[in-house]
Order: sequence, then C-alpha cells, then structure tokens
Amino acid sequence: MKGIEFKNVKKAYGDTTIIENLNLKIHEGERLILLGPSGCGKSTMLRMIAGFEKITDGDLYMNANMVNEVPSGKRNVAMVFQNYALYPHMTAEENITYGLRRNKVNKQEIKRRLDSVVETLLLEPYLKRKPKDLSGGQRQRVALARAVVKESNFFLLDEPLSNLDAQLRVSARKELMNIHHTFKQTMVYVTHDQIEAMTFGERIALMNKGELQMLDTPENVYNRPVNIFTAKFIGSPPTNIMDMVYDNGKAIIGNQSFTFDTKWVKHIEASNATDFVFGIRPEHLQISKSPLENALKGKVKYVENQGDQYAVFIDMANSEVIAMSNSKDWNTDEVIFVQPMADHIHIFDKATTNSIGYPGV
Amino acid sequence: MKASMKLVSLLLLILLLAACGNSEASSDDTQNGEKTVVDYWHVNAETQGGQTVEELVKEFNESQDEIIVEPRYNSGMYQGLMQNLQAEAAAGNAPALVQIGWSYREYFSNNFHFIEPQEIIKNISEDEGYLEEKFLPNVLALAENNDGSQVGLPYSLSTPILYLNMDILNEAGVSPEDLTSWEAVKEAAKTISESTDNYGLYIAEAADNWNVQQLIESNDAAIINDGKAAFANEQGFEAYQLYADMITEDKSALHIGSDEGTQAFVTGDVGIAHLTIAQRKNISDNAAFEVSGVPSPAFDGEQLKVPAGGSLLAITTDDEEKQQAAWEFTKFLYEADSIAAWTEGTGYLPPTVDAVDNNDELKALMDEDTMMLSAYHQLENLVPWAPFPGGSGLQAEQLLIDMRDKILAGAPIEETMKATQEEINNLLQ
Amino acid sequence: MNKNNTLHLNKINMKPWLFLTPVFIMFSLFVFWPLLYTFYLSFFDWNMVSPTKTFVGIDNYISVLTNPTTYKIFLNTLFFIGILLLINLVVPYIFAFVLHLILNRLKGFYKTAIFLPAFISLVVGSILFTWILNPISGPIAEIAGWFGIQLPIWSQTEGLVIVVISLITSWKVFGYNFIMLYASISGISEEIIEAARLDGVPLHRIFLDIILPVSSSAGVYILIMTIVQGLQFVYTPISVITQGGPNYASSNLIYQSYNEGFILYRTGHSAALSIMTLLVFAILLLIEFKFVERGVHYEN
Amino acid sequence: MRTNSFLGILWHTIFILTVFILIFPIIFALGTSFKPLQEVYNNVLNIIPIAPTFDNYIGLFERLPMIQITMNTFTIATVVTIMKMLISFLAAYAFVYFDFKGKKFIYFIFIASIFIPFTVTMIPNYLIMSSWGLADSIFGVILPQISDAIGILLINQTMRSIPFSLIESARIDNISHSRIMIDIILPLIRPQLMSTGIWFFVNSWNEFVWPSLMLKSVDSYTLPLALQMFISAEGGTDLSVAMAVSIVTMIIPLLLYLVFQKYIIGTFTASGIK
Repeated sequence: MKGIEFKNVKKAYGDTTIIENLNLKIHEGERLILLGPSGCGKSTMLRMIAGFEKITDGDLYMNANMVNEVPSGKRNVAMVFQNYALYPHMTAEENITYGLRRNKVNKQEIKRRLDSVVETLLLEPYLKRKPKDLSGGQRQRVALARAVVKESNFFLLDEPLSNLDAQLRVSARKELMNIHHTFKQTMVYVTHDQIEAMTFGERIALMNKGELQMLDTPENVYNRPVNIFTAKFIGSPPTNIMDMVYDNGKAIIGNQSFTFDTKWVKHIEASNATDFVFGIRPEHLQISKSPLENALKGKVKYVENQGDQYAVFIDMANSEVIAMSNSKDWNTDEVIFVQPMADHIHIFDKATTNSIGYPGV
Repeated sequence: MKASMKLVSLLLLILLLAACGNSEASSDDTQNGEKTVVDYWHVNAETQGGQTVEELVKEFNESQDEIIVEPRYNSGMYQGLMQNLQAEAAAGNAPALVQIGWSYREYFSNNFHFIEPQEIIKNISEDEGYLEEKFLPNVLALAENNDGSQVGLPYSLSTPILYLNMDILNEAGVSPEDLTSWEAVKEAAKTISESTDNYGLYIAEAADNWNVQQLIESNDAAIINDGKAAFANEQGFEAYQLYADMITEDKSALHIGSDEGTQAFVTGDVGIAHLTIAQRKNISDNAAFEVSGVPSPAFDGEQLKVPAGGSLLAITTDDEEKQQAAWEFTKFLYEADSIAAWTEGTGYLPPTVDAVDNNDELKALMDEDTMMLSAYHQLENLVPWAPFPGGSGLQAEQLLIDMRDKILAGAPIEETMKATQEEINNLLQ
Repeated sequence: MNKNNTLHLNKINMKPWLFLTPVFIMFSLFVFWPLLYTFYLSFFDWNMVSPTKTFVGIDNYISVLTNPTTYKIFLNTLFFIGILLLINLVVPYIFAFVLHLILNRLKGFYKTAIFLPAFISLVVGSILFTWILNPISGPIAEIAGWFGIQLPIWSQTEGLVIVVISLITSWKVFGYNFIMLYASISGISEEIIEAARLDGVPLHRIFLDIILPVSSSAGVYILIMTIVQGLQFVYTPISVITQGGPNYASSNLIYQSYNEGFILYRTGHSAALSIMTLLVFAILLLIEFKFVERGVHYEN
Repeated sequence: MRTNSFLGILWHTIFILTVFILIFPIIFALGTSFKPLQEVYNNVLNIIPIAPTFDNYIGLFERLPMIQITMNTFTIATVVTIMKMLISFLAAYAFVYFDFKGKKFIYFIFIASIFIPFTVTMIPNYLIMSSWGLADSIFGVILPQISDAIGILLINQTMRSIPFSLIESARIDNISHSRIMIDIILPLIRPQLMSTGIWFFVNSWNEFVWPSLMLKSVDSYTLPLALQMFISAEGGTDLSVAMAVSIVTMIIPLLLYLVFQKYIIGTFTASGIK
C-alpha cells in the first residue's frame, strides 16, 4: 500500500519497552493525528517514521517499501519540529532553501517553490531575517515553509503549534489546512491537544502507554469511543464514568437506577461481559431542580464558570459527575435531578475496559 | 560521504604541507657534493662560546675544500648532548665528532662506539708523536678511560678557582695572599661575614660533585680509588666538616643553587666564590666591583688536586673517510691560534702546551689576568673528574649530589658519607 | 530484502567509526601503544642504547618500592597537590565568587589581568622568578633588606622549596582556573542568589550552601585538572630551578620519572615509576569521585 | 548589588595586589630586556632601565636564526592546533551525534587518557620518533602533541549546546554528515572553536619539555628552546638576552590574547564546563 504502515513494531531502549507491538496503517494523502498523553509513544512513532529512531522489532513500510534501515535522508519526508529547529545562522530564505540547495535541485525550481510557499505563507517581508529577529509565529511559518518546499509525500509535524499562543494557533491551523489542500501530502501530526486533533485530523490515532487505543475519524473517536481511556481522554470536561450493575433492563448505579431503552437492553444482553461501566459526557447530562423522567438524583457540590457554559460538579451515587448547564443558579448541597440522554450513553466492559459497542450499528 | 573523505584528505594535506615546509628547511646537506661532511656536536651555548665555535668552523671550512664541518649545538650541556647521542644511536646513526663531558667519560666509552686517536695517527707518519708534543701527560691521561683506552683528546679544560670580590675583602681586611689553604679560607670567610653585611664564601652547588671533589681530594682523600668509592675516611670527613661548619655553624658560607649563588656573587653579596674558570667572562664583564682570582686552595700541608671540568673530543664515526676528516678538523682546533680564540671565547684553559707560547694575546691574557693565571697554574695539579666505572656511574654521581644536600642540611657527616660510599660501591659491583 | 538490510546497516554503523579513525590512529600510536610499551619496559633493565634489554621481572618495582626516596617523593607529591589545590582551587573559587557578587567595578580589568599569565610560557616564568625571588640579590630580597629582613634560602629549605615552586606554577595556572570557576558561578541564575539574599542569608553561607553545590561540576573539573596537570606543570620550574634538590626535597613523581629516564638512563626504573604514578593518579581520582562527586550537582 | 564599602575596598585591595603579583614579572622581564647585563646585576630595583639599549634584541637576532625559530614555533603551533581541532571535532561529532556499540566505553577511554602523565608515554614516544627518523624534526614535536583528548572533551561540551533537532532537521533533508559539520555545526560553534583553538595554539607555542627532547639543531628550535641558549651551567646566564627572548616568545600569545580577550573570556565564560 501507499502511505505508511507499522507492522508488529516494537521499540525498546535497553530493558525499557516504549512500544510493545504496534500495528497501524496511515493512508496516502490523509491527515492523521497521533494523539495521547505525554510518554505514550506518539513522538517515538513520528521519529521512527522520520528515521531518527531505530525499530527494535517488526517492520515499517512507507510507500510499500520496508524502510527499517533506510536512513532519514532517503525517506523523502518533511518535518516540522516542535522548537522549529531553524538554523540560527541562516536567514529565513536560506533556512527554507538549504535542503534544496544541498540536494542539487536546480535554481529555477528552487525559486519556483520558494515563491509559491512565500506567497502561501505570506513570508515575503521576513525572508532576509534571521530566526532571532522573528516572532514565534513567524518562525513557525518559516519552519513550515522549509518543510513544504521539499514537496515530499510525507509531512511530519511534531507538536508544531505548542509554542504559539491561542490566537496564532487558529491561523496556523488554517495555513496547515491550506497546505494540505494544495499538496495532498500524507500528514502525520503529533499533538497532545485534543482540540487540535479534532479540528485538524481526518483520522486520529489515540495512543496510551505505547499501545494504539483507537484509530478512527474525530467524530467516531468522540461519539463512539472504543474504551474507557478514549472516552475519558477526549472531550473536556472528561466523560463521566460510573460503575453500574445491569439488572433486568436497568442500570443500578449506586442505589439508584436508570432504565435502558430496548435497543440497549438487547445490546447489553447480547454482550458477554458481566460487569459494566457506565459512561456519559457532561454535555449529555440534563440537569434540573424539578424531577425528570428516568433520572438519577445528585447533590450539587460546586459550579465552575467555563465561559459559554457552566460545569456543575455533582455528588451522585458515590462518585463525582460533571454536567454542563447554561445556568449558574445551582446552590451547593441542593439536590437535583440528572438525566442521561439515552442516545449518548456509553457502556464498557469493566473487565477489559472496552466498549461493548453501540446498538444498531 | 564524499565531503567526509574531503575532510580526511584535508588532514593529510596539512601534514604533507608541513612536511614540505620542513624538508625545505633542512635539505641543504645535499648541496655539498663531493666534500666530506663532519658533524660536530658541541654544547657551547651563546653565553659559553657558541660564537667562537661558529667562527672556528667557518675558518676551517674556508681554509680547504675537502672537508665541510657542520656544527650542531646541543642544549642541556653534556647531559643534553648525551641524550641526543642516545637518540641518534637508537636510530642507528652517529655524528663524527662530539664533545663528551668529563663526568660522562666512562658512560660514553662503555655504551658508544669511538675510535682512539692513536688508531688514526698510526697511518699518518707526519703526526707521529703529535699527542706527546701537544699535551701534558696528566692532561692527556684525563681522556683515558678505566680500561686504558684513549677515548679522545682533552679539549675544554676548566678548573675551579677562588674568585674574590676585592671591595669586600678590603673592607674586611682580608688579603688575597692569606688564602693559601682551606682552613685560611674558612677564617677569611668568617671574618668577612662578621665584619661586613655579606656572605664570606660561596662554593658552587651545581648538579654535580665537581667543586666538592676539589675540596675532598685536596685533603688527600679520594673520591674513587681502584674503581671503588673511597671518600669515607678521616680525611674525607674532615674536608666535609670544614665545608658544613661554614654553612651551619659559622654561617659564613652561602648554601644555594649555582644560578642564584653566581648571581649573588656578581651582584656583590659574597666575598669569595669557588667557581669554574669558565665563569670568568661573565663575572668580570658584569661585576661592578674589583674582581681578582687566586688558585683553589688545598688543606694545610696537603697536595692540591683540582678536578678537570669541561670535555674531551671524541671521534665517533665508523666511516674511515670521515674519521680522517674529523681528525683534520681536530688538529685545526688544537692549533695555537684556534686554542687562543677558544680560550678567549669560552674562558676555558688552553689544553695544549704550545698554545700560550705561540700566541701573544693568549700569553698576555695569562700573564695579566689573575683569574686565568690562577687556573692555568693549576693544570699540573689536574686530576680526572671522579670516573666511576660502568653503567652506574651517572647514578653514583647523583648519590654524591644527594650526599652533599644531606650534609649541608645538617645530616651527620660520618654516617652519611659512609652510607653513601657503601651505596655507591654496591651499585658498582 | 535481507541483503539490502545488512548493507544499510553497515553503512549506518560505519560512519562514526570513520570519524573516529584519525583519533584512533593518533592515540594508538602516541598514547596507547607507548603506554603498553612503558609497561613492557618496566620489566627490563635497559639504558636506551644498549642493544640488549635484560628481563628482570618485577625487580624494578621492588627497587622503586624499597627505595626510601620513593616515599619521600610520594609525600612531596601529596604536598604539591595540597598546596596547588589551596592556591588554585580554593582561592580562585573565593575570588570568582567575590568578583561576581561583591565587586561592581573593574570586573573586566580583573578578569583580563588575572587570566593573562596563562598565555605565557612557564619556562619564561621559571627563569624570571629564579631572579625575582633570589633570596640574596633579587629585587624582593633587596626591598626586604631595607627593613632588615633576611629572606630564607627557599631553594635549599625542605618544605619551603615546594611552596615556592607551587607558587611559581600557580602564576600560570591560577588564571585559567579562576576564569573557569567564574564562568560557572556567573552562570548560576540570579534568582537563586537573590532569593537567598531576601532571606538574609550571610555571604559566606551563600557561598557554601548555594554557590559551591550548584557550581560543583566545574569545581570537580578544576580539581581534577589541578591535580593531573598541575603536577605536570610543576615539572618545568623544578627542572629549571632545583632539579629536584636539595636531596629530592622538591622532586615529585613526574620529575623523578624524567630524572630516572633521561638523566640517569635507568629506563626500566623510570618506566616502573611512571606506571606507579599512573596508578596513584587513578587511585586519587577514584577517591575524588567517591567523596567529591557524591555531592556534585550536574546541570543536564 | 550593593555591598558595604569596607568589604568592597578590602577585596579591591586584594584583587589589585593579586593582579600586581601576576603582572609584575612581565613588566620586570620587559624592563630587563632593555638593560645591559651589568645593570641587571647592579640595579636590581630599576624596572625602567637607566641606560636603555636595544643591544639585547639586536644581538639576539644576529646570533640566532630568530626568524627561522619563530617560524618553526609558528608552524608547529599551527599544525598542532589545526590537526588537534580537526580530529577532535570529528571524534566529538561521532560521540555526540551517533549511537554505536561501546560508545560510552570508548569515550571514557579517551577522556581517561587525559590523566596519563607525560612521563608515561615519553620514553616510548622518544624511541618511536627516533626510529622513524623524526628526532630533530618538527614532526617529532607535532605528532604526540596532537594526541590530546582535551580537545575531544572541550568540543564535545560545546557541541552538546546545539539543539539536536537542528541536526535531525538536516538529516531528514538528506544532508550528509560532512555537510552538517560544515554548514551547521561549524558556523554555530565557531566562536567557541576559535577560543579553544587559540588556547591550543598558545599551549603548543609554549610547550617546552617535549620539544626540548626532540629538537637538536638550532635551525629547528622553537622559541622556548632558544631561551635556554642563554642559560648555561658553566658559562652563566645572560639574563638580559634571556629576557629579550622571553619577550619575543610572549609577543604572539599576548597579542592573540589581548586582541581576542573579550571574545576568549566571553566564550570561556559562556560555555564553561557544566
């Protein structure tokens, strides 16, 4: 296949294993996000693709060629580093064209590519400046430009926006999107920021402790997390997780119960799990001071202003759950009714922490 | 990959360039064509007749067109020269003519190849009797090793004399005529240190035992007798006792390294100095006081003995043609005028008997300069510089230096001398 | 595929070795091989010229170890180390601290002037000091004479001779050590020191509790360099001024190896002594690492 | 930072005194080099000569091939510096930017070699040079001096200050290692390399022990060796000429230092051993 494929890849430093056994296919021309908490192995994966890290075991394919022993320079990948890695002694222009010049690309071609990228990224005024005379955003664009002019099939980005402030990130993402639209490279983008992942990725590979947790579109990762880790990692505030016992169409949570609809009842009964975990995102909990149908009761602990909405922390069935609300009028210790939206609940097998799936799919 | 090869070849290139630069500097050997080249190794620093060597060599080279002498200065005195000779031997080479310090006579003759002058003279009828004509028998014998081979010919000859700072002596009321024995010198030193602000006496403490040997042997003790150290006897103790007393008891003598001590004498802080005659020029040129000289004294009623300092000239090449050439040059060096220039330039004594009579300037110098005169008259009292046999000679000399340091620092004399003698004799076995 | 793999593998692994080749060649020829050869020579009786080397087993070592002079020289060596460390580690440490924290003016001048002698040959220094420090007729003796003070004849006085030779060596070594320590101290973040000052910590406590530990890796570097290189630097004034005398009072292990090898031509003795010197160095360094490194704070 | 003035004055006094002790010998040498020898002995305290003379310098250049000697010193110091920098640079690059089997051990071995006293390798090196016919050649002086691991240590330290990602960025662009060295590393650490180079140059310029064993003839002498031509156990020391040689010996190192001092102290201060 074209694109990139990890086949049974293992990475270890001495006795410490970073990645145990990884299988992952990255399609040609897609924007794949490698997402996960720090230390999950996502950067290691990127560096394996770049050829900076040796693969301990297993194979890595790029464009259907096994590349385990192919040195970085021969893999035809472009990369944007977290700290941009601009050469401090070269001007922006020299930085951008350095690789081309050293690889004997002819002058007209260099000029063509440079002009094109300068136009796309609006770099004209900065070309003669050295990195120390550029702002963070400008440096980031130069780094981007340097990667773009390579016109390579593979485009690796290692947390490229993490050193920018919030506003610059938005415009930088737009530029990236633009670039991808123009060049259609296979982009592999490492980040620990889920917003970036959701907004930029065509698919997200969520990693934890060296293991691939889920590989899917942002929508599916958000709406149909395959395990508890995914459910909790994606979304902010995180998904509420509660132990539950299934009893004849009902979920017993603490000493309260929630009645499933028939789709769920069938689905749960069809699964071979015995113990379950109930998950629901804060925005999928309706709360009310007056009684609601098929709702649980909880006690308000405190309210946090999140700008557009309020996060209400509720003590319910021996655990803390969060619900989102447009109102801030919740009094501490007030007993309220909490109703999970039936279409948005997630049920996990407690033993494996995997989702038991969704009815009707 | 290519560029890294470039880097490596750049390394080689630099080495190569340096090689070319260097070989240009030293490639003039080859231009001399048919002439026989004589490498002459000497130790004469600029302050010790270096220029005279150059001038003599130039004169010789211009006087004929068969032989070309190439002089080479060796730093670090005779020891430095010996080091260089070691290296040259390790590389399988040898110069043609070398100066060998007297204290290295045995070591040199035991470890290096040399040719006796008699061997060369044998084939040249006109030079028959040359050695006997030129040298006093006791002087010629200096260059004969313990096995009876003539290692070379005496060339640089120095003896220790007493230099006098007449300003101080006059102030203290000491007369040069009084300094006839070591006992008298001791008294004079005491008088000087008591009646002036100055030290009475300085005996050179170089990295050798030369000055001490003069002291001990002039009390009828011998540093070496029958190839064995023999100084640890009553006579020897007495001699050292006198020296040590001046330093530790009278505090009339200065106990310091030879550079500093010589400086102290020249700057006028010491009344009498027991130094080599080779320092004459340095002292008389730079002292701001009136300098005079008297011969080294003996102990009361004992025979004066002065060890020979300086060097002999040895022919070291295997090549017969070069041996002949070196011999020609040697004879040139012993011509009266050459010896006169040598004496003038270095302060050494003329080693040959005919030089003073055949050169007016030299004669004048000998007659007028009390220091030169004193030294020259000691030639008949010349004895060899304690020639310890075998490979351990250098170490024996070192032990004598250690002994001096110990005694002057206050160690008991008898014990120390006996111990050192025993140690040396163990070494020599 | 597999064949290709190994090919790549070779290529990847060859490069560092290629870069190390020049260093390997040079060091093998002029450091490692000579080291082994010295070890070899230490079992022979030889004078560098005689065609035969006599195998004597460990006789050279026994002779070195049974010679009381060796112990005297070993103690001298320790004495040299002690004094060199005092003058060239402790003092410049304090100087660097003072210059950084107490003095405001003339900083540049002090740095420049103190570092300057490090660029001058120690042979030159040794000859100069022999004259300047001549206790009878040198300039200092002259000035002391005005006050009726007589200088001790240091070159003939046991103990004192080591002190003076160390001082002469320090003339060259001091500046480098000072600059290195200053570099380390001035690299310490101002905030740490300001925080301590706000808490009213006295200066000497700031030095002991903050500066020393934080700059300790530079300190250890200077400590090791002072011992290892200082003892070698000392060689020059010894050889110019005292030749190890009087009675070995100013000799150290390094000078003595030289003396045995190139003055007395006892190659085997010299080699044995050198090997033992190397051992002593190794032990000293081990001790240091054990006791000093323990508290060392490393950046990175 | 404010400190009480007594402490300041006290320390300024100590510093000025130290500076005086350190600088005085140089001034003394300069003064002496313009004195006739007699004045050296008899007017010890006059630092400024009473009867200044150039004779010591004139005599020096007449009596010795000083130009040749200076050139020798210069050639040796230059070749040693360049070679040492080059091989240390290559080695440091391998140690910093490559992973290979035994790397730590090999690095340790090289660094440990700093602790080998020169006496340990002296005799064999002497024999090697003699047997190669390099005694009395500047090569005999140069070769062992190049093999000094201090260069690896210092350059290694400096290289580590460059962010690794710069090199990765170049590697990914298929830039060869040699190009990375020339285009990226070299320009980035040039000031530190210059300072280190000057330091090596000066040390080699001043080297005494090894050249004094190697070099025999005056024509191949270096400046520190020329000095000892005026010091003789038997003939006495000509201090004024010796001081003239000393001054000639000092000129280049001191010029280098004074011209580049801000720079040298700056990089020493900036990149100090961590």
